[in-house]
Amino acid sequence: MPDLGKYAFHVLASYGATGLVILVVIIWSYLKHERARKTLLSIEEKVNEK
Amino acid sequence: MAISIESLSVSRGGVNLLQGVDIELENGQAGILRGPNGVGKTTLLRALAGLQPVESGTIKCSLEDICYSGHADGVKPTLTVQENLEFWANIFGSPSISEVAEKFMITDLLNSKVGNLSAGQKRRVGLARLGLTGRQIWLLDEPTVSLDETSVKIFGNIIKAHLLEDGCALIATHIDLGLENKAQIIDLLKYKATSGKLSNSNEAFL
Amino acid sequence: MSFWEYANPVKFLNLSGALLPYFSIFAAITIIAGISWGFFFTPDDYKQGATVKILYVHVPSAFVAINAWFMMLVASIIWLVRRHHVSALAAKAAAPIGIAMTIIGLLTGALWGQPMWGTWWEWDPKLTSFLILFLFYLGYIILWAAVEDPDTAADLTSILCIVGSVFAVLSRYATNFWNQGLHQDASLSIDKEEHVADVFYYPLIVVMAGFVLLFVALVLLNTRSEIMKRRAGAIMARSRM
Amino acid sequence: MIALIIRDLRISVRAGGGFGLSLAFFFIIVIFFPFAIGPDLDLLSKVAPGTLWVGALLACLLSLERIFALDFEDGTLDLLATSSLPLESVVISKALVHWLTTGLPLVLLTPFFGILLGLQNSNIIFLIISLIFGTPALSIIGTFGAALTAGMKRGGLLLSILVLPLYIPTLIFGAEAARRGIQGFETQNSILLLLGVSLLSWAILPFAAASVLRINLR
Repeated sequence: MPDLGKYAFHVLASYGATGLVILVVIIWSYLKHERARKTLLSIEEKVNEK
Repeated sequence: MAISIESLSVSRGGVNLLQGVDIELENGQAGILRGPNGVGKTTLLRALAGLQPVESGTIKCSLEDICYSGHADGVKPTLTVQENLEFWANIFGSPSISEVAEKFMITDLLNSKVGNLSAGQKRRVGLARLGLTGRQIWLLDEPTVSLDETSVKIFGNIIKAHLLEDGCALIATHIDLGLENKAQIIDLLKYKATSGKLSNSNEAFL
Repeated sequence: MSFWEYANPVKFLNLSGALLPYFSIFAAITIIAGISWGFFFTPDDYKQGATVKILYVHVPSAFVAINAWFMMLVASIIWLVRRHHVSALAAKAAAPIGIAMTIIGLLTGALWGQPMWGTWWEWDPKLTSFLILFLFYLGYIILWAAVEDPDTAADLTSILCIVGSVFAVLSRYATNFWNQGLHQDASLSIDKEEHVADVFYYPLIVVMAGFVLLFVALVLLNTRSEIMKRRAGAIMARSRM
Repeated sequence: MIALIIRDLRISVRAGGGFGLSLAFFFIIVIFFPFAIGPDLDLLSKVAPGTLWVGALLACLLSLERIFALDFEDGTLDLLATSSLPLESVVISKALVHWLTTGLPLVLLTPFFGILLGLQNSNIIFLIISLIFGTPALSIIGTFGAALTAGMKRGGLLLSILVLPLYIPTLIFGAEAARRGIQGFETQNSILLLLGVSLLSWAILPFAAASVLRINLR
């Protein structure tokens, strides 16, 4: 761990904020993708049964 | 040939409504579009007027000859009848309002505000625009809505006169306008798209 | 075989499904490698001290924020010209990622600005134009959400994107003119990497590449979601008839 | 085109046409600023250019929704789109009418409002010049926004969110020109840039707005 001196808060907060936002976007995109995939699968199944 | 439509296909709301529509109208001839609600009468007329893209097929008739009249009248309630008609006359570059007003029996209404007219009178003002355009092909979507019996008869006569002057009209209506042998009844039900056909834009995802 | 073949939504689904894992893994590796290099193995700046490390998140996110809009512009034009659905949906998919990167750029900019300028917020032309970029993204996303018919929405947002680009560039010049860079600092400047010493520059390039890969992976993922939603809608519409 | 302009002007001055509403709104904004900031004329005269510019911008925004909404509802736009008048001309006419009924009266009333905010007579001229060059851009940009949201229910708020970012360059250059003039700096650059933004907007936006209208009509 490098010594960040008096700027430790700013540097770590920057990395933290970046990580957090990116994580939120990744999770959000992933959940949306899963939801879309499941809806599509269930609809395709229903149509095939008919 | 005034209008020539060949294997036209139109969609609304992502679903194909009509396909393979073939309509041919000569000058001096009227086409009456029939069919249940939602079959695509309005969509077809709007497509012909160039307001809506078509999916496939060809329409042969020049857009400059077309005069479209939809459900709404396009008249302003705060202006007088005269002012409303003057506006449309200027847009289409035709001079004489009084003649047209006479034809559509609204001469004595000219100075009243449209906002004070009854629905039927308002409709007549809206239709008077047809006479002002000086265009050959009238596309009319339910023109007789809120017209009483006498007004319908008058309107029927106006269309007849228009046909006699080599005009042409395509009308979506359930009412008999008394056009007799000049009218060609077109039942849109037989062009109804086969079940399960979507618009091109939706088909791309299948 | 033409590139445009993949404009077919179903083909695109198959291709993107195969590519997505690679992009995700490469993005993760590159970002972790670049960030570790920059964070642990670079010295402090003689002037800015340890805050220079914020460079490795601030610059890549700002870079992606701007270029995401540029990608949306290109995709919008392709949609308007060639009517490929994938293109329109890719533009839609990129917007949330762009706005997230803009937020990161603003947050890290403020966190960097506080020790350097002594204030969290400074109406510096660059920070201000990022705030404006944020507004443009917001309008674009809200317009997509407000229009029901997907093709109409795609058309309207595409034209908004083109017009917005013109006005975004104008705004950029306007902010420059309005506050003539009281705080121009080479290492703070996004488009002047050449002023950054090599020792900071190389890890920065790695992180930037990582962010671009991440952006591509997320756009692929979101475009897939959009395509699947449209496909589900189309199948529903067909079975309802 | 002239017929359309005359008709719209007529409608706007008739009862319920909305003429004067945005002026009243502008007036209220301007007198609310002293209430909020305090009666110190020195301070007020410093923020006057910005206040008047933001006020003008908001007053403009308020009247945008009317530009196409009524014509869309009563079918006039359908009929205009099928007439021989190109939609580009319709857009230009609409923007012109909007400017004549909103922008121009604002410019004419500015001297009066400037006095309320403690501006010297010699300084008001800069405000007037910047508003004369800037308000046409506000009108055409707003018309583009109105075309985008034509036919949308509850389009008003969306319209503001879409249009305000597009107003930024005009606001910055316009307010900058007024501020510089009042502080005695040279104003030529900012006025020219403001004029440039206006001309550019009038050159490209009629086409964008017309194509957007066509999309919304189908």
